Amino acid sequence: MSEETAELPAGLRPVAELDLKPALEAVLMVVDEPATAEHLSKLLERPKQTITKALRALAEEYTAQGRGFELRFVAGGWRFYTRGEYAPAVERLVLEGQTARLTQAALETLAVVAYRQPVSRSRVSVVRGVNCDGVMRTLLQRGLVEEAGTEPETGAILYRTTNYFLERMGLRGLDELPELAPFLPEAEAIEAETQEGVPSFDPDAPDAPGTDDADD
Amino acid sequence: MSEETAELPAGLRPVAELDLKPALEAVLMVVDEPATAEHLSKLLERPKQTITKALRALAEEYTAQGRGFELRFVAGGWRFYTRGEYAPAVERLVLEGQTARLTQAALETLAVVAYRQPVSRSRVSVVRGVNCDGVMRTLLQRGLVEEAGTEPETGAILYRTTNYFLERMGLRGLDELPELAPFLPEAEAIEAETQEGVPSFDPDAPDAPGTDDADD
Amino acid sequence: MSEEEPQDVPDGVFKVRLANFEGPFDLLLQLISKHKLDVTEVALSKVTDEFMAHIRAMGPDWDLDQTTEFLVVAATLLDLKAARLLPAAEVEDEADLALLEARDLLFARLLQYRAYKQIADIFNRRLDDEARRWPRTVGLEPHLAELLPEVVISIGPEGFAKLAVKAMQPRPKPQVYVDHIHAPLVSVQEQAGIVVARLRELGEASFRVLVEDADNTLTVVARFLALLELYREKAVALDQETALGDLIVRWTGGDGGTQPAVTDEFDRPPEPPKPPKEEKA
Repeated sequence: MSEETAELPAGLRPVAELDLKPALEAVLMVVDEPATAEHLSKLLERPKQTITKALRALAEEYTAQGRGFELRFVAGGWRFYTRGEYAPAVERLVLEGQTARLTQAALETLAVVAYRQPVSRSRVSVVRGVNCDGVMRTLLQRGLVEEAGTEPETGAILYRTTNYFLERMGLRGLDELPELAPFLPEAEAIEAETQEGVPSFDPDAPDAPGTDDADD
Repeated sequence: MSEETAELPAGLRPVAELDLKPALEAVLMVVDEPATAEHLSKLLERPKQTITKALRALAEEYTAQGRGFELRFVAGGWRFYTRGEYAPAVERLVLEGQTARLTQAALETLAVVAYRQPVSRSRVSVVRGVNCDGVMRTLLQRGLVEEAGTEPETGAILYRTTNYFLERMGLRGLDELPELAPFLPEAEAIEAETQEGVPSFDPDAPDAPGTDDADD
Repeated sequence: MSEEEPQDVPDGVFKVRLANFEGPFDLLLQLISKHKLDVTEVALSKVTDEFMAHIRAMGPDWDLDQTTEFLVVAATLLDLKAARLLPAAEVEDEADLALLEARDLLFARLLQYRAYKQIADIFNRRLDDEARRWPRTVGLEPHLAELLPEVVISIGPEGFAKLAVKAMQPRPKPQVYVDHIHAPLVSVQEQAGIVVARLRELGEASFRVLVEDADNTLTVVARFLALLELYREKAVALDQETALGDLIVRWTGGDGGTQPAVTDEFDRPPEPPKPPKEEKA
């Protein structure tokens, strides 16, 4: 019983003539993944900037009106979320779908991957000082990291964070990650050295001696 | 990472103290089925009349503000719907990219549900090695699987295939599904046995040893 | 962990009590990293003892994360201290220079680890915070669901069963590839044979002489490891007059034809990186 959108029942206006903000609200009620401004722009036949402006205005309205939901731009797309304040109520309803906490080890590994991506396991291990294979497997299984090709010199598999990671963290993109520098005195010097510099302490370097921890 | 509602993180108020209208909005944002006033009354710890009054007020607000969604009382319960006026946009969204065929991922997930039912989403994810939430939603939407109660130990929702699935497969009943054994490579015949029986091979079992995905 | 936490509150946080320092382990690290405390003046064995006592006191509740962290930090401190204690000779050759750089890099490693740990805390808070919001992922309204085309499953029951088998096959877990790590090309046992033969002939030789003909670093390392084994077997005596000076090796294994036992400890292929280092995921 599908209807051609072309032949609209009486009283319905074509998409291009619909009021933008409520049309966005209606569409976002139905999407089950973050909708990009591009997608919405094509769908509603308006320029992308117009869409983005309207979405921002809506998000602000909901906050100003103290609604129980919010419109957020996460992982590159827009989506309705319940507002954090009302978690105690929502929690009673959605027991499922909440994932288990990550261990400290997994969190640290995730942090290194996030800032160093794409990065090999052995390099992560160097930063953390312990083997991270098991933890990396967990992160892969959880969909928080994924493989990203291999390092040309060593053939080691590289890892990066996923879009799902951004979603779970509520980040728009990787550029929203907190800066590392404030946590790292003389950060630049250290980063530069350990990343590029002295081969004798870089087990990822192809000619490094004693690379028994280069496990990939 | 669901928290016990008893011990709330800093800044969160207990359910009974939450502002009613936004709490209702938050809850209704995530319910699939129309929610009855009784249910909401228990959930939010307020008298039923208070709930009904707040819901009516919300529905009126949305209409007055010309929102793209509305709150409607249908089949004895309340649910967010897209507003009819914006159907052209919503229908376009729903129909784009939809085909009669299922994706490979959806088919595989369906196959796992068919042979393991009733089964939870997390178990299907473990079997398939990837998160299957999105695919399961598609299968639900297409009417091929349905909810079948909850797992007593975990409270996880269980899924089973529907009559519509049988119809689309041209089967009269589940007993007409071909047996798996003839298709198993010899080595895996053992696996098939362990699939049901031995708990040590059950990655969902709460006490299973060495499950790398149980990371807490 | 706050920086000024003087008393020993039983909060499960490990605290160090030394002659020149008392407080949380993390603070010790901060002071060292800010050059406010010289690592050479920290009695690491004392720190380790205290940590062991701390773990024992916690009984069955000891925390894997805390232990792992302690190991990482203690190991780095040890490295650091070793590097510091080596004589600071004039920086003449490249080896010395590398040593100096090594110290700084060890510092760097420690600081870096701490930075990522702090970031991990931020991640954790963010994930927690984010877990209080749920995206709307509800099914389509019935009238919209009806718009969807009828599903066509064209693979037939048998194809479906095959698919099920394929889908349920245990997937290879994300792998740890170690194929490219090969067994050592130089055998310590073999090199021990060469060293023993040469020492029997010379009676005494400097390490420099013993490795004169070694054509690569691995062989040098293998001969050194062989010496350690021989020393354990009391077949050689070692003498080094000045730090970084010549290492004199003297044969003490007698004239008998019996060959001192040299194990294959160093020749075995690398064990898969599993226990004790791998963390619980």
